[in-house]
Amino acid sequence: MEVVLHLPVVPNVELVAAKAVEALGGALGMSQTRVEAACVAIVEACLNAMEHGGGEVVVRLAGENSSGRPRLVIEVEDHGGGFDPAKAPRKTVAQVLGCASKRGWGLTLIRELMDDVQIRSRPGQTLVRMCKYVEGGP
Amino acid sequence: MEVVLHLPVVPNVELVAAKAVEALGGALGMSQTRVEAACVAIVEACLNAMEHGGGEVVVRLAGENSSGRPRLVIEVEDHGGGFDPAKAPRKTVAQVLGCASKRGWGLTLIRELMDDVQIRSRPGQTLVRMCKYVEGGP
Amino acid sequence: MNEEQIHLTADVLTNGVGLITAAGYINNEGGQAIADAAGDLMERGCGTLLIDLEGTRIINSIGVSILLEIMEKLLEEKGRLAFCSLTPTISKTFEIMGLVQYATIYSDQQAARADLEGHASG
Amino acid sequence: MNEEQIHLTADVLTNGVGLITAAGYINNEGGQAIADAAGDLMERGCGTLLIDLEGTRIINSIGVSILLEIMEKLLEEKGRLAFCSLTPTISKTFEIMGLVQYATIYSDQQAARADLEGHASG
Ligand SMILES: Nc1ncnc2c1ncn2[C@@H]1O[C@H](COP(=O)(O)OP(=O)(O)O)[C@@H](O)[C@H]1O
Ligand SMILES: Nc1ncnc2c1ncn2[C@@H]1O[C@H](COP(=O)(O)OP(=O)(O)O)[C@@H](O)[C@H]1O
Repeated sequence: MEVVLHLPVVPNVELVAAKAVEALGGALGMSQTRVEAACVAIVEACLNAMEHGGGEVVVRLAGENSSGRPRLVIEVEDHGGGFDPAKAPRKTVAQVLGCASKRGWGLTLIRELMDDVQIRSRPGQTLVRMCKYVEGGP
Repeated sequence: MEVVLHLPVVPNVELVAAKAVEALGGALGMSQTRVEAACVAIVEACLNAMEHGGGEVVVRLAGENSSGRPRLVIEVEDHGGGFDPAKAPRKTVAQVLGCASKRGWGLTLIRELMDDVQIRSRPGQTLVRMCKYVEGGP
Repeated sequence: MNEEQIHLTADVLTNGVGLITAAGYINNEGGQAIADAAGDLMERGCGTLLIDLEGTRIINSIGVSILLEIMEKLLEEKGRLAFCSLTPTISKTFEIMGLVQYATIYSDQQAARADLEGHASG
Repeated sequence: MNEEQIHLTADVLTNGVGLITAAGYINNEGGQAIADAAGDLMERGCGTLLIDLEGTRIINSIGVSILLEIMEKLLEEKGRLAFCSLTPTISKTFEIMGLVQYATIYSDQQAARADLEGHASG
Protein backbone atom coordinates (compact mmCIF):
# COMPACT_ATOMS: atom_id res chain seq x y z
CA MET A 1 0.00 0.00 0.00
CA GLU A 2 2.07 2.84 -1.32
CA VAL A 3 1.31 6.23 -2.81
CA VAL A 4 3.81 8.24 -4.86
CA LEU A 5 3.10 11.83 -5.83
CA HIS A 6 5.08 14.11 -8.11
CA LEU A 7 3.81 17.61 -7.44
CA PRO A 8 4.59 20.87 -9.23
CA VAL A 9 4.77 24.19 -7.39
CA VAL A 10 1.19 25.46 -7.69
CA PRO A 11 -1.04 26.91 -4.96
CA ASN A 12 -2.82 24.36 -2.77
CA VAL A 13 -1.03 21.38 -4.32
CA GLU A 14 -0.02 20.46 -0.75
CA LEU A 15 -3.65 19.44 -0.25
CA VAL A 16 -3.15 16.61 -2.74
CA ALA A 17 -0.61 15.17 -0.31
CA ALA A 18 -2.98 15.77 2.62
CA LYS A 19 -5.71 13.90 0.78
CA ALA A 20 -3.35 10.96 0.32
CA VAL A 21 -2.73 10.95 4.08
CA GLU A 22 -6.48 10.82 4.63
CA ALA A 23 -6.97 7.89 2.25
CA LEU A 24 -4.02 5.87 3.53
CA GLY A 25 -4.54 6.79 7.17
CA GLY A 26 -8.19 5.83 6.85
CA ALA A 27 -7.26 2.51 5.25
CA LEU A 28 -4.83 1.82 8.10
CA GLY A 29 -7.56 2.53 10.66
CA MET A 30 -5.99 5.70 12.02
CA SER A 31 -8.24 8.03 14.02
CA GLN A 32 -9.43 11.25 12.42
CA THR A 33 -7.38 13.31 14.88
CA ARG A 34 -4.16 11.44 14.13
CA VAL A 35 -4.88 11.70 10.40
CA GLU A 36 -5.33 15.45 10.74
CA ALA A 37 -2.05 15.81 12.64
CA ALA A 38 -0.24 13.96 9.85
CA CYS A 39 -2.04 16.18 7.33
CA VAL A 40 -0.66 19.33 8.94
CA ALA A 41 2.84 17.82 8.94
CA ILE A 42 2.74 16.77 5.29
CA VAL A 43 1.32 20.16 4.30
CA GLU A 44 4.20 21.91 6.09
CA ALA A 45 6.83 19.61 4.58
CA CYS A 46 5.41 20.21 1.10
CA LEU A 47 5.26 23.98 1.63
CA ASN A 48 8.91 23.99 2.71
CA ALA A 49 9.91 21.85 -0.27
CA MET A 50 8.04 24.19 -2.61
CA GLU A 51 9.27 27.41 -1.03
CA HIS A 52 12.87 26.51 -0.26
CA GLY A 53 13.39 23.66 -2.73
CA GLY A 54 11.80 25.29 -5.71
CA GLY A 55 11.21 22.53 -8.24
CA GLU A 56 9.10 19.39 -8.33
CA VAL A 57 8.29 17.80 -4.96
CA VAL A 58 8.20 14.04 -4.63
CA VAL A 59 6.03 12.59 -1.87
CA ARG A 60 5.89 8.93 -0.86
CA LEU A 61 3.46 7.46 1.63
CA ALA A 62 3.38 3.88 2.81
CA GLY A 63 1.65 1.82 5.42
CA GLU A 64 4.31 -0.17 7.30
CA ASN A 65 4.13 -2.83 9.96
CA SER A 66 7.66 -4.24 10.19
CA SER A 67 8.08 -3.71 13.92
CA GLY A 68 4.61 -5.00 14.77
CA ARG A 69 3.38 -1.44 15.31
CA PRO A 70 1.48 -0.31 12.23
CA ARG A 71 2.40 3.14 11.03
CA LEU A 72 2.13 5.60 8.20
CA VAL A 73 5.53 6.57 6.80
CA ILE A 74 5.78 9.76 4.79
CA GLU A 75 8.72 11.05 2.76
CA VAL A 76 8.85 14.50 1.19
CA GLU A 77 11.77 15.15 -1.12
CA ASP A 78 12.96 18.22 -2.97
CA HIS A 79 16.04 19.05 -4.99
CA GLY A 80 16.78 22.57 -3.83
CA GLY A 81 19.78 24.05 -2.04
CA GLY A 82 19.29 22.19 1.23
CA PHE A 83 19.80 23.45 4.80
CA ASP A 84 21.09 22.45 8.19
CA PRO A 85 18.09 21.16 10.13
CA ALA A 86 20.00 21.42 13.42
CA LYS A 87 19.93 25.20 12.98
CA ALA A 88 16.13 25.33 12.97
CA PRO A 89 15.22 25.37 16.65
CA ARG A 90 11.80 24.91 18.21
CA LYS A 91 9.88 28.16 18.12
CA THR A 92 7.35 29.71 20.46
CA VAL A 93 5.01 32.67 20.13
CA ALA A 94 6.99 34.57 22.79
CA GLN A 95 9.97 34.67 20.38
CA VAL A 96 8.09 36.18 17.46
CA LEU A 97 6.02 38.85 19.24
CA GLY A 98 7.46 42.19 18.26
CA CYS A 99 9.32 40.70 15.28
CA ALA A 100 8.47 41.79 11.76
CA SER A 101 8.08 38.21 10.57
CA LYS A 102 5.78 35.80 12.34
CA ARG A 103 6.82 32.94 10.01
CA GLY A 104 8.88 29.85 10.72
CA TRP A 105 6.52 27.30 12.26
CA GLY A 106 6.81 24.48 9.75
CA LEU A 107 9.59 22.36 11.25
CA THR A 108 8.35 22.94 14.81
CA LEU A 109 4.90 21.64 13.88
CA ILE A 110 6.30 18.70 11.90
CA ARG A 111 8.49 17.60 14.80
CA GLU A 112 5.76 17.93 17.42
CA LEU A 113 2.86 16.46 15.47
CA MET A 114 4.62 13.38 14.10
CA ASP A 115 5.94 10.43 16.12
CA ASP A 116 9.33 10.30 14.44
CA VAL A 117 11.06 12.74 12.10
CA GLN A 118 14.37 12.46 10.26
CA ILE A 119 15.70 15.17 7.98
CA ARG A 120 18.58 14.52 5.61
CA SER A 121 19.64 17.54 3.65
CA ARG A 122 22.52 18.45 1.37
CA PRO A 123 22.75 20.81 -1.60
CA GLY A 124 20.58 19.22 -4.29
CA GLN A 125 18.50 16.95 -2.09
CA THR A 126 16.42 17.35 1.04
CA LEU A 127 14.48 14.39 2.36
CA VAL A 128 12.06 14.75 5.26
CA ARG A 129 11.08 11.30 6.53
CA MET A 130 8.42 11.13 9.19
CA CYS A 131 6.12 8.57 10.68
CA LYS A 132 2.86 8.48 12.57
CA TYR A 133 1.81 5.34 14.41
CA VAL A 134 -1.72 4.17 13.71
CA GLU A 135 -2.45 3.80 17.42
CA GLY A 136 -1.51 6.26 20.11
CA GLY A 137 -3.23 8.93 22.05
CA PRO A 138 -5.00 11.01 21.05
CA MET B 1 3.18 21.95 -14.73
CA GLU B 2 2.64 18.24 -14.37
CA VAL B 3 1.34 15.99 -11.62
CA VAL B 4 1.98 12.24 -11.49
CA LEU B 5 0.17 10.05 -8.98
CA HIS B 6 0.71 6.38 -8.22
CA LEU B 7 -2.33 5.27 -6.26
CA PRO B 8 -3.04 1.97 -4.52
CA VAL B 9 -6.53 0.49 -4.33
CA VAL B 10 -7.83 1.92 -1.05
CA PRO B 11 -11.19 3.58 -0.36
CA ASN B 12 -11.44 7.26 -1.33
CA VAL B 13 -8.00 7.35 -2.96
CA GLU B 14 -9.80 8.69 -6.05
CA LEU B 15 -10.17 11.94 -4.09
CA VAL B 16 -6.40 12.40 -4.22
CA ALA B 17 -6.75 12.61 -7.99
CA ALA B 18 -9.72 14.98 -7.66
CA LYS B 19 -7.64 17.21 -5.40
CA ALA B 20 -4.91 17.33 -8.05
CA VAL B 21 -7.54 18.45 -10.59
CA GLU B 22 -8.56 21.24 -8.22
CA ALA B 23 -4.99 22.45 -7.73
CA LEU B 24 -4.03 22.31 -11.41
CA GLY B 25 -7.40 23.53 -12.68
CA GLY B 26 -7.19 26.42 -10.22
CA ALA B 27 -3.66 27.27 -11.36
CA LEU B 28 -4.83 27.26 -14.98
CA GLY B 29 -7.67 29.64 -14.13
CA MET B 30 -10.45 27.14 -14.76
CA SER B 31 -13.87 27.98 -13.28
CA GLN B 32 -15.06 26.07 -10.23
CA THR B 33 -17.83 24.41 -12.25
CA ARG B 34 -15.44 23.16 -14.93
CA VAL B 35 -13.03 21.97 -12.23
CA GLU B 36 -15.84 20.02 -10.58
CA ALA B 37 -16.84 18.42 -13.87
CA ALA B 38 -13.26 17.25 -14.39
CA CYS B 39 -13.23 16.01 -10.79
CA VAL B 40 -16.23 13.77 -11.42
CA ALA B 41 -14.57 12.41 -14.57
CA ILE B 42 -11.24 11.66 -12.89
CA VAL B 43 -13.03 10.05 -9.94
CA GLU B 44 -14.94 7.76 -12.31
CA ALA B 45 -11.84 6.88 -14.32
CA CYS B 46 -9.97 6.02 -11.12
CA LEU B 47 -12.87 3.95 -9.77
CA ASN B 48 -12.96 1.97 -13.03
CA ALA B 49 -9.21 1.46 -12.98
CA MET B 50 -9.39 0.27 -9.36
CA GLU B 51 -12.44 -1.95 -9.83
CA HIS B 52 -11.72 -3.44 -13.26
CA GLY B 53 -7.95 -2.98 -13.40
CA GLY B 54 -7.15 -4.17 -9.92
CA GLY B 55 -3.61 -3.05 -9.20
CA GLU B 56 -1.88 0.30 -8.90
CA VAL B 57 -3.43 3.18 -10.82
CA VAL B 58 -1.19 5.77 -12.47
CA VAL B 59 -2.64 9.23 -13.00
CA ARG B 60 -1.00 12.04 -14.94
CA LEU B 61 -2.29 15.59 -15.14
CA ALA B 62 -0.80 18.37 -17.19
CA GLY B 63 -1.66 21.88 -18.22
CA GLU B 64 -1.18 22.17 -22.00
CA ASN B 65 -1.41 25.05 -24.42
CA SER B 66 0.04 23.70 -27.67
CA SER B 67 -2.94 24.61 -29.85
CA GLY B 68 -3.35 28.03 -28.29
CA ARG B 69 -6.34 26.83 -26.27
CA PRO B 70 -5.22 26.11 -22.71
CA ARG B 71 -6.47 22.84 -21.33
CA LEU B 72 -6.08 20.31 -18.57
CA VAL B 73 -5.06 16.89 -19.88
CA ILE B 74 -5.66 13.89 -17.66
CA GLU B 75 -4.49 10.30 -18.14
CA VAL B 76 -5.61 7.41 -15.98
CA GLU B 77 -3.79 4.13 -16.55
CA ASP B 78 -4.27 0.66 -15.15
CA HIS B 79 -2.76 -2.71 -15.93
CA GLY B 80 -5.80 -4.96 -15.70
CA GLY B 81 -7.52 -7.16 -18.28
CA GLY B 82 -8.76 -4.32 -20.46
CA PHE B 83 -12.07 -4.04 -22.32
CA ASP B 84 -13.61 -2.89 -25.56
CA PRO B 85 -14.75 0.71 -24.97
CA ALA B 86 -16.94 0.61 -28.08
CA LYS B 87 -19.14 -1.92 -26.29
CA ALA B 88 -19.92 0.49 -23.44
CA PRO B 89 -22.79 2.59 -24.82
CA ARG B 90 -24.28 5.76 -23.40
CA LYS B 91 -26.72 4.94 -20.63
CA THR B 92 -29.94 6.56 -19.48
CA VAL B 93 -32.09 6.11 -16.40
CA ALA B 94 -34.90 4.67 -18.55
CA GLN B 95 -32.66 1.67 -19.32
CA VAL B 96 -31.89 0.77 -15.74
CA LEU B 97 -35.32 1.18 -14.14
CA GLY B 98 -36.56 -2.29 -13.30
CA CYS B 99 -33.07 -3.78 -13.59
CA ALA B 100 -31.40 -5.35 -10.58
CA SER B 101 -28.24 -3.29 -11.08
CA LYS B 102 -28.36 0.46 -11.36
CA ARG B 103 -24.59 0.66 -11.97
CA GLY B 104 -22.68 1.53 -15.12
CA TRP B 105 -22.55 5.32 -15.27
CA GLY B 106 -18.81 5.89 -15.23
CA LEU B 107 -17.98 6.01 -18.93
CA THR B 108 -21.17 7.91 -19.77
CA LEU B 109 -20.29 10.63 -17.29
CA ILE B 110 -16.64 10.77 -18.38
CA ARG B 111 -17.61 11.20 -22.03
CA GLU B 112 -20.24 13.85 -21.37
CA LEU B 113 -18.40 15.91 -18.75
CA MET B 114 -15.04 16.13 -20.52
CA ASP B 115 -14.32 17.94 -23.78
CA ASP B 116 -12.38 15.11 -25.39
CA VAL B 117 -11.96 11.48 -24.35
CA GLN B 118 -9.82 8.73 -25.85
CA ILE B 119 -9.69 5.21 -24.45
CA ARG B 120 -6.99 2.77 -25.51
CA SER B 121 -7.37 -0.66 -23.95
CA ARG B 122 -5.76 -4.05 -24.40
CA PRO B 123 -5.11 -6.90 -21.98
CA GLY B 124 -2.53 -5.53 -19.55
CA GLN B 125 -3.02 -1.84 -20.20
CA THR B 126 -5.96 0.53 -20.26
CA LEU B 127 -5.33 4.22 -20.77
CA VAL B 128 -8.12 6.78 -20.47
CA ARG B 129 -6.97 10.12 -21.85
CA MET B 130 -9.29 13.06 -21.46
CA CYS B 131 -9.09 16.80 -21.66
CA LYS B 132 -11.02 19.77 -20.38
CA TYR B 133 -10.48 23.20 -21.90
CA VAL B 134 -9.87 25.98 -19.41
CA GLU B 135 -12.45 28.21 -21.08
CA GLY B 136 -15.87 27.11 -22.29
CA GLY B 137 -19.39 27.37 -21.08
CA PRO B 138 -20.41 26.87 -18.40
CA MET C 1 -10.34 18.00 5.16
CA ASN C 2 -12.58 15.07 5.82
CA GLU C 3 -15.13 15.83 3.17
CA GLU C 4 -15.36 12.03 2.83
CA GLN C 5 -17.60 11.70 5.82
CA ILE C 6 -21.13 12.62 4.86
CA HIS C 7 -23.22 14.79 7.14
CA LEU C 8 -26.89 13.84 7.08
CA THR C 9 -30.08 15.14 8.61
CA ALA C 10 -33.54 13.60 8.18
CA ASP C 11 -36.86 15.21 9.07
CA VAL C 12 -40.54 14.60 8.54
CA LEU C 13 -42.15 17.78 7.16
CA THR C 14 -45.86 18.43 6.57
CA ASN C 15 -47.97 16.89 3.81
CA GLY C 16 -46.12 13.55 3.73
CA VAL C 17 -42.82 15.13 2.72
CA GLY C 18 -39.56 13.79 4.12
CA LEU C 19 -36.44 15.97 3.97
CA ILE C 20 -32.90 14.64 3.84
CA THR C 21 -29.95 17.02 3.75
CA ALA C 22 -26.68 15.46 2.67
CA ALA C 23 -23.36 17.30 2.68
CA GLY C 24 -20.17 15.51 1.68
CA TYR C 25 -18.88 12.98 -0.82
CA ILE C 26 -21.71 10.76 -2.06
CA ASN C 27 -19.90 7.47 -2.71
CA ASN C 28 -21.10 3.98 -1.78
CA GLU C 29 -21.08 4.78 1.94
CA GLY C 30 -22.63 8.23 1.56
CA GLY C 31 -25.25 6.85 -0.82
CA GLN C 32 -26.04 4.01 1.56
CA ALA C 33 -26.46 6.45 4.45
CA ILE C 34 -28.95 8.43 2.35
CA ALA C 35 -30.77 5.21 1.39
CA ASP C 36 -31.06 4.23 5.05
CA ALA C 37 -32.46 7.64 5.94
CA ALA C 38 -34.86 7.43 2.98
CA GLY C 39 -36.12 3.97 4.00
CA ASP C 40 -36.68 5.26 7.48
CA LEU C 41 -38.65 8.30 6.29
CA MET C 42 -40.77 6.13 3.99
CA GLU C 43 -41.60 3.85 6.91
CA ARG C 44 -42.65 6.92 8.82
CA GLY C 45 -45.20 7.65 6.11
CA CYS C 46 -43.35 9.98 3.73
CA GLY C 47 -44.48 9.46 0.14
CA THR C 48 -42.40 12.35 -1.14
CA LEU C 49 -38.71 12.68 -0.42
CA LEU C 50 -36.74 15.86 -0.88
CA ILE C 51 -32.96 15.47 -0.91
CA ASP C 52 -31.13 18.74 -0.32
CA LEU C 53 -27.57 18.49 -1.66
CA GLU C 54 -26.37 21.87 -0.43
CA GLY C 55 -22.82 21.20 0.73
CA THR C 56 -22.32 18.24 -1.61
CA ARG C 57 -19.88 19.02 -4.38
CA ILE C 58 -19.02 15.58 -5.66
CA ILE C 59 -21.06 12.46 -6.23
CA ASN C 60 -19.71 9.30 -7.83
CA SER C 61 -21.46 6.78 -10.05
CA ILE C 62 -21.99 4.30 -7.23
CA GLY C 63 -23.64 7.02 -5.15
CA VAL C 64 -25.77 7.87 -8.16
CA SER C 65 -26.85 4.24 -8.57
CA ILE C 66 -27.99 4.13 -4.96
CA LEU C 67 -30.05 7.30 -5.46
CA LEU C 68 -31.70 5.52 -8.41
CA GLU C 69 -32.63 2.62 -6.14
CA ILE C 70 -34.29 5.05 -3.75
CA MET C 71 -36.14 6.62 -6.66
CA GLU C 72 -37.34 3.27 -7.94
CA LYS C 73 -38.65 2.28 -4.54
CA LEU C 74 -40.54 5.56 -4.29
CA LEU C 75 -41.99 5.28 -7.81
CA GLU C 76 -43.17 1.73 -7.02
CA GLU C 77 -45.18 3.12 -4.15
CA LYS C 78 -46.51 5.99 -6.27
CA GLY C 79 -44.26 8.35 -4.37
CA ARG C 80 -42.04 11.10 -5.62
CA LEU C 81 -38.37 12.07 -5.39
CA ALA C 82 -37.10 15.62 -5.53
CA PHE C 83 -33.69 17.28 -5.22
CA CYS C 84 -32.64 20.80 -4.44
CA SER C 85 -29.52 22.97 -4.13
CA LEU C 86 -27.47 21.15 -6.77
CA THR C 87 -24.11 22.42 -7.99
CA PRO C 88 -24.06 23.03 -11.75
CA THR C 89 -22.00 19.84 -12.19
CA ILE C 90 -24.35 17.63 -10.19
CA SER C 91 -27.24 19.20 -12.05
CA LYS C 92 -25.51 18.36 -15.34
CA THR C 93 -24.81 14.82 -14.10
CA PHE C 94 -28.51 14.26 -13.42
CA GLU C 95 -29.34 15.66 -16.87
CA ILE C 96 -26.84 13.39 -18.61
CA MET C 97 -28.42 10.42 -16.87
CA GLY C 98 -31.94 11.45 -17.82
CA LEU C 99 -32.82 11.52 -14.14
CA VAL C 100 -34.65 14.83 -14.57
CA GLN C 101 -37.52 12.98 -16.27
CA TYR C 102 -38.22 11.03 -13.09
CA ALA C 103 -37.29 13.40 -10.30
CA THR C 104 -38.04 17.09 -9.77
CA ILE C 105 -35.17 19.51 -9.34
CA TYR C 106 -35.63 22.71 -7.35
CA SER C 107 -33.16 25.56 -7.05
CA ASP C 108 -33.27 25.66 -3.27
CA GLN C 109 -35.02 24.19 -0.26
CA GLN C 110 -37.46 27.06 0.08
CA ALA C 111 -38.75 26.71 -3.46
CA ALA C 112 -38.96 22.93 -3.06
CA ARG C 113 -40.92 23.10 0.17
CA ALA C 114 -43.29 25.77 -1.09
CA ASP C 115 -44.17 23.46 -3.95
CA LEU C 116 -44.09 20.04 -2.24
CA GLU C 117 -45.70 20.95 1.05
CA GLY C 118 -48.20 23.15 -0.75
CA HIS C 119 -47.60 26.23 1.35
CA ALA C 120 -44.86 28.75 1.97
CA SER C 121 -42.53 27.62 4.73
CA GLY C 122 -38.95 28.03 5.84
CA MET D 1 -14.38 19.44 -2.82
CA ASN D 2 -13.36 23.03 -2.74
CA GLU D 3 -12.43 23.16 0.90
CA GLU D 4 -9.70 25.59 -0.27
CA GLN D 5 -12.08 28.49 -0.44
CA ILE D 6 -12.67 29.84 3.01
CA HIS D 7 -16.15 30.78 4.15
CA LEU D 8 -16.19 33.77 6.46
CA THR D 9 -18.76 35.68 8.45
CA ALA D 10 -18.07 38.77 10.57
CA ASP D 11 -20.43 40.31 13.14
CA VAL D 12 -20.32 42.89 15.86
CA LEU D 13 -21.73 41.39 19.07
CA THR D 14 -22.43 43.20 22.33
CA ASN D 15 -19.80 44.47 24.78
CA GLY D 16 -17.19 45.32 22.13
CA VAL D 17 -16.87 41.75 20.95
CA GLY D 18 -16.39 40.98 17.27
CA LEU D 19 -17.13 37.49 15.97
CA ILE D 20 -15.48 35.94 12.93
CA THR D 21 -16.44 32.45 11.80
CA ALA D 22 -13.99 30.84 9.39
CA ALA D 23 -14.60 27.49 7.72
CA GLY D 24 -12.08 26.10 5.25
CA TYR D 25 -8.35 25.85 4.67
CA ILE D 26 -6.51 28.63 6.52
CA ASN D 27 -3.53 29.25 4.24
CA ASN D 28 -2.13 32.64 3.17
CA GLU D 29 -5.37 33.60 1.42
CA GLY D 30 -7.66 32.28 4.14
CA GLY D 31 -5.51 33.94 6.82
CA GLN D 32 -5.52 37.22 4.91
CA ALA D 33 -9.31 37.12 4.61
CA ILE D 34 -9.55 36.66 8.38
CA ALA D 35 -7.07 39.51 8.94
CA ASP D 36 -9.14 41.80 6.71
CA ALA D 37 -12.31 40.94 8.63
CA ALA D 38 -10.47 41.46 11.91
CA GLY D 39 -9.16 44.89 10.88
CA ASP D 40 -12.66 45.86 9.86
CA LEU D 41 -14.17 44.76 13.18
CA MET D 42 -11.46 46.61 15.12
CA GLU D 43 -12.23 49.77 13.17
CA ARG D 44 -15.85 49.29 14.10
CA GLY D 45 -14.83 49.42 17.75
CA CYS D 46 -14.30 45.78 18.70
CA GLY D 47 -11.55 45.38 21.30
CA THR D 48 -12.13 41.68 21.68
CA LEU D 49 -12.19 39.32 18.72
CA LEU D 50 -13.59 35.80 18.84
CA ILE D 51 -12.59 33.55 15.94
CA ASP D 52 -14.84 30.50 15.61
CA LEU D 53 -13.02 27.77 13.67
CA GLU D 54 -15.92 25.32 13.49
CA GLY D 55 -15.65 23.86 10.00
CA THR D 56 -11.91 24.48 9.74
CA ARG D 57 -9.93 21.24 9.82
CA ILE D 58 -6.57 22.37 8.53
CA ILE D 59 -4.48 25.44 9.05
CA ASN D 60 -0.99 25.90 7.69
CA SER D 61 1.96 27.75 9.16
CA ILE D 62 1.44 30.81 6.97
CA GLY D 63 -2.17 31.02 8.13
CA VAL D 64 -0.93 30.70 11.68
CA SER D 65 1.56 33.54 11.23
CA ILE D 66 -1.23 35.82 10.01
CA LEU D 67 -3.33 34.96 13.07
CA LEU D 68 -0.33 36.00 15.17
CA GLU D 69 -0.24 39.36 13.42
CA ILE D 70 -3.90 39.89 14.28
CA MET D 71 -3.16 38.95 17.88
CA GLU D 72 -0.23 41.35 18.11
CA LYS D 73 -2.32 44.21 16.75
CA LEU D 74 -5.02 43.48 19.33
CA LEU D 75 -2.54 43.22 22.20
CA GLU D 76 -1.00 46.54 21.19
CA GLU D 77 -4.39 48.16 21.62
CA LYS D 78 -4.98 46.36 24.92
CA GLY D 79 -7.49 44.12 23.20
CA ARG D 80 -8.00 40.43 23.39
CA LEU D 81 -8.10 37.48 21.00
CA ALA D 82 -10.11 34.32 21.59
CA PHE D 83 -10.78 31.15 19.61
CA CYS D 84 -13.49 28.53 19.84
CA SER D 85 -14.54 25.22 18.28
CA LEU D 86 -11.03 23.96 17.52
CA THR D 87 -10.36 20.45 16.26
CA PRO D 88 -8.01 18.50 18.56
CA THR D 89 -5.20 18.98 16.03
CA ILE D 90 -5.65 22.74 15.72
CA SER D 91 -5.86 22.91 19.49
CA LYS D 92 -2.59 20.97 19.71
CA THR D 93 -1.03 23.26 17.09
CA PHE D 94 -1.85 26.33 19.18
CA GLU D 95 -0.42 24.60 22.26
CA ILE D 96 2.82 23.69 20.50
CA MET D 97 3.21 27.31 19.48
CA GLY D 98 2.56 28.59 22.98
CA LEU D 99 -0.32 30.62 21.61
CA VAL D 100 -2.55 29.58 24.52
CA GLN D 101 -0.64 31.96 26.79
CA TYR D 102 -1.79 34.92 24.74
CA ALA D 103 -5.22 33.92 23.48
CA THR D 104 -8.17 32.32 25.23
CA ILE D 105 -9.54 29.06 23.87
CA TYR D 106 -13.19 28.14 24.41
CA SER D 107 -14.82 24.82 23.60
CA ASP D 108 -17.67 26.35 21.61
CA GLN D 109 -19.20 29.65 20.61
CA GLN D 110 -21.81 29.60 23.35
CA ALA D 111 -19.24 29.24 26.11
CA ALA D 112 -17.08 31.93 24.52
CA ARG D 113 -19.91 34.43 24.21
CA ALA D 114 -21.21 33.80 27.70
CA ASP D 115 -17.76 34.69 29.00
CA LEU D 116 -16.74 37.48 26.61
CA GLU D 117 -20.05 39.30 26.32
CA GLY D 118 -20.65 38.83 30.02
CA HIS D 119 -24.11 37.33 29.69
CA ALA D 120 -25.68 34.16 28.32
CA SER D 121 -26.55 34.50 24.65
CA GLY D 122 -26.96 32.34 21.58
N1 LIG E 1 13.13 21.77 2.18
C1 LIG E 1 13.93 22.79 2.60
N2 LIG E 1 14.96 23.19 1.83
C2 LIG E 1 15.77 24.21 2.23
N3 LIG E 1 15.62 24.85 3.41
C3 LIG E 1 14.61 24.50 4.22
C4 LIG E 1 13.72 23.45 3.87
N4 LIG E 1 12.83 23.30 4.87
C5 LIG E 1 13.15 24.21 5.80
N5 LIG E 1 14.22 24.94 5.42
C6 LIG E 1 14.88 26.02 6.18
O1 LIG E 1 14.48 25.94 7.55
C7 LIG E 1 13.86 27.16 7.96
C8 LIG E 1 12.73 26.88 8.94
O2 LIG E 1 11.68 26.19 8.27
P1 LIG E 1 10.22 26.27 8.84
O3 LIG E 1 10.25 25.96 10.28
O4 LIG E 1 9.36 25.36 8.04
O5 LIG E 1 9.75 27.76 8.66
P2 LIG E 1 9.53 28.68 7.37
O6 LIG E 1 9.57 27.79 6.17
O7 LIG E 1 8.19 29.30 7.58
O8 LIG E 1 10.63 29.69 7.41
C9 LIG E 1 13.40 27.81 6.67
O9 LIG E 1 13.30 29.20 6.78
C10 LIG E 1 14.49 27.39 5.70
O10 LIG E 1 15.60 28.23 5.82
N1 LIG F 1 -10.33 0.38 -16.70
C1 LIG F 1 -11.16 -0.62 -17.10
N2 LIG F 1 -10.67 -1.88 -17.26
C2 LIG F 1 -11.49 -2.87 -17.68
N3 LIG F 1 -12.79 -2.72 -17.94
C3 LIG F 1 -13.34 -1.49 -17.81
C4 LIG F 1 -12.55 -0.37 -17.39
N4 LIG F 1 -13.35 0.71 -17.36
C5 LIG F 1 -14.57 0.30 -17.74
N5 LIG F 1 -14.57 -1.03 -18.02
C6 LIG F 1 -15.71 -1.85 -18.51
O1 LIG F 1 -16.73 -0.98 -19.00
C7 LIG F 1 -17.93 -1.17 -18.28
C8 LIG F 1 -18.67 0.14 -18.12
O2 LIG F 1 -17.94 0.98 -17.24
P1 LIG F 1 -18.69 2.15 -16.47
O3 LIG F 1 -19.53 2.89 -17.44
O4 LIG F 1 -17.68 2.94 -15.79
O5 LIG F 1 -19.64 1.41 -15.45
P2 LIG F 1 -19.33 0.45 -14.19
O6 LIG F 1 -17.87 0.49 -13.93
O7 LIG F 1 -20.13 1.03 -13.08
O8 LIG F 1 -19.84 -0.91 -14.64
C9 LIG F 1 -17.52 -1.81 -16.97
O9 LIG F 1 -18.55 -2.59 -16.41
C10 LIG F 1 -16.34 -2.64 -17.38
O10 LIG F 1 -16.77 -3.86 -17.92
